[in-house]
Amino acid sequence: MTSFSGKKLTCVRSGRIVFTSLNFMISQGEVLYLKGPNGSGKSTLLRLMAGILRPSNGALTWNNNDIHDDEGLFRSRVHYVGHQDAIKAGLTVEENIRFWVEMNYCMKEKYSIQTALKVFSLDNLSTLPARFLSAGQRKRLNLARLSATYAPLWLLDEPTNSLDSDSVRILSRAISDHQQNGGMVAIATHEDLDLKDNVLNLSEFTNLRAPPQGYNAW
Amino acid sequence: MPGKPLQVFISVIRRELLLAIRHGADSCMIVSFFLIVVILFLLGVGPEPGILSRISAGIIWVSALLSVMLSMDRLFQPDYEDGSLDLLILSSLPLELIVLAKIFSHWLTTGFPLIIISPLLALFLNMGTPGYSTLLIALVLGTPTLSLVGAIGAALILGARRSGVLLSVLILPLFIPIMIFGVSAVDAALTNVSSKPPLLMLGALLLTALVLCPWASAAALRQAAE
Amino acid sequence: MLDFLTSFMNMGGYGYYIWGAFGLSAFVLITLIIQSLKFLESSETQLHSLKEKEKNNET
Amino acid sequence: MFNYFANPFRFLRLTSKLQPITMLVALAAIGLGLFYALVESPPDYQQSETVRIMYVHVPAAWMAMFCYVTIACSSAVALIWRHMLANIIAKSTAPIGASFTFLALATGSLWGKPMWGAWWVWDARLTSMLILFFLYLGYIVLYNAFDDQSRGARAAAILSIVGVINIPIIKFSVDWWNTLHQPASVIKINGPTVHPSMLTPLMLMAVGYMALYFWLLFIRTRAELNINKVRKMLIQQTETH
Repeated sequence: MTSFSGKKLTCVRSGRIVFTSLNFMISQGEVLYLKGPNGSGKSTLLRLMAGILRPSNGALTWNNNDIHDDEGLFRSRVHYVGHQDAIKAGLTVEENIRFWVEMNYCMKEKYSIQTALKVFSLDNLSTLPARFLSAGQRKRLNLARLSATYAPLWLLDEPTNSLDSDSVRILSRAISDHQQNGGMVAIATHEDLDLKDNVLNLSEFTNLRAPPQGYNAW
Repeated sequence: MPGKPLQVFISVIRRELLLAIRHGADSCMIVSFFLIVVILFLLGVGPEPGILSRISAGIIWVSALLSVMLSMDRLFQPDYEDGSLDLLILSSLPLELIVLAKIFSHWLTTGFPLIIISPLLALFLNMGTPGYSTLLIALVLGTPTLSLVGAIGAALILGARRSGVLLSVLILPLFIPIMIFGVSAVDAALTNVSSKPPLLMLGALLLTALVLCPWASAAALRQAAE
Repeated sequence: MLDFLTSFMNMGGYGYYIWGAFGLSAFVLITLIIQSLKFLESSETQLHSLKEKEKNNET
Repeated sequence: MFNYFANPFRFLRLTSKLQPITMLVALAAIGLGLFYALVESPPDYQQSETVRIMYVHVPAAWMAMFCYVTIACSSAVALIWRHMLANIIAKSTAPIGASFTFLALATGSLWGKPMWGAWWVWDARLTSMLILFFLYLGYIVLYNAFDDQSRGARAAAILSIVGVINIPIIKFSVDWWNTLHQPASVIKINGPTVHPSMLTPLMLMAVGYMALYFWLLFIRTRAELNINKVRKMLIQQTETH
């Protein structure tokens, strides 16, 4: 029963305390909703979970061993979808997704790129240079990475903005499929994807007046 | 099971070269800048062959330096702007090797064309014939070091205001040793003194840069993504 | 006394350079000291004014 | 040990005690040093009076090097243990180091005029000092080139470490360059043989400059910490309304 959890996480960004002593736990097959007003640190928490950011104190554990012990292993277990789509206009749709698949996994699962594009209904555009894609198509191409290669933990930062309604349906189906085969998802979104599992309300952790006394308070 | 590292390394290089070919204009721009700077020096100093041949090595090296430095900020800036930097940090290949791959492909698209065109410019500046071979060897050893050291500056200025000018203030002092040994190698060849010592020094600088620069650039990229 | 002063001042004909060097050093270091003290002063006044503002909109 | 000093409150209490002490030491040492330099010590047999410029030039050059190494060390501490205070110490050291480098250059050229007959001579030491001045400028410019202070601090910290690794390389390459292009006319003086009686003013001035550095460092660090506190309070005010 793999689980990904964070204990007493504190994050200070340029002198401002984003959140302090935050705990969360995601176990297999669960979705964690990050709720909270803008600027309450949803994106920061997701980047912290992905390992891009380091917490000022507190620890992130995967089956209660610290993720920073073996970062390479942890990175191979994570898919991170941020605000920006990481798509090169000069490359075609297929080349874009092929590159990100190669970056994480060996290429033996060639067929999975076609299925991933089919899942996100981009298969007819595979030879189109990415500069002609609309914002929604770019976001779907970015999301197609999720199902192209398997990674147990999905970290999705506002995946639904610039997506039309049936794309949102495609995404929620992909998430529930991922849950079925034992995946974990942490998602920050304002769209209700009727996948309510457990909700982490970030606003509880931001207005704690007592800043940590440590040297990082400055 | 993360991808085999060599495959991932090659796929980064392939993507960079693919992008460079798709936007073919960039490397031509660099080479034309290199030509123009040399011609500007020439017009400034005057066509008098005596003077030209003595300062030809210096002119070529300074122009090569400026061209490499000019092309540096396109190394990480596109990835920083479109969000690829986060995914590169999260890829299975360590960031240091990804940076090395990017620097190698950057050298292929900018340093290499400079080496190819430099004999023509040596001809313009009527450099002595013994100098040609040493100039090529020195540039082959020197331009990768320029790309490596320049990559640190390119990673440091991500997200800064006025990054173009800032890059030159940061990197040019670090380029000075490379230029000094490059020029002294060619001068030694012209005054038929053995040019082995400066070339060996260039080789030493290249090896140290090969080890230290990817590590420093990766550290700079990681803190840029924070 | 006077000729001691003049000979002291012209330093064997190199007076300009020596006094130039010492004068310039004094000038640069003193301006650095003054600027640092002013910087400290302005930072403290900003801090106090902010603390006052915070104190009286809490009362 | 670093954690103990890294807490800003302890650092502030410590410096408020040390600040007056360093000021007194600085004034006393420089005062005495000046007296010895200008009056007591004998003129050099070769350069006569101009050797007195050495008492201002050499300590400034030492301090220029010392400050850059201090910036690199405190930046390394800041990057490894993630202390913002070490960054602030590095940031406050930079302008002091830059002023000492400028002084070393200016007094060097003033010393060169009577001795070598030209205001600026591409002597190996002066050239590497000039490059060091550019490294300082690079650090200061990069530190302030970002809107987010902590981002600028980390970028400048990495630059200073890269810079300190490059200083010996630059020094070696400039010496090499200098021996290649050594114009015969410039008589190569590798500095006067330091006569014992010259040692006392030199050491006094060095101690004075060092104490002056620490005094200015404490002043500027306290000011930077205040500015940081002000910025934090402003940010918090924008949140609460």
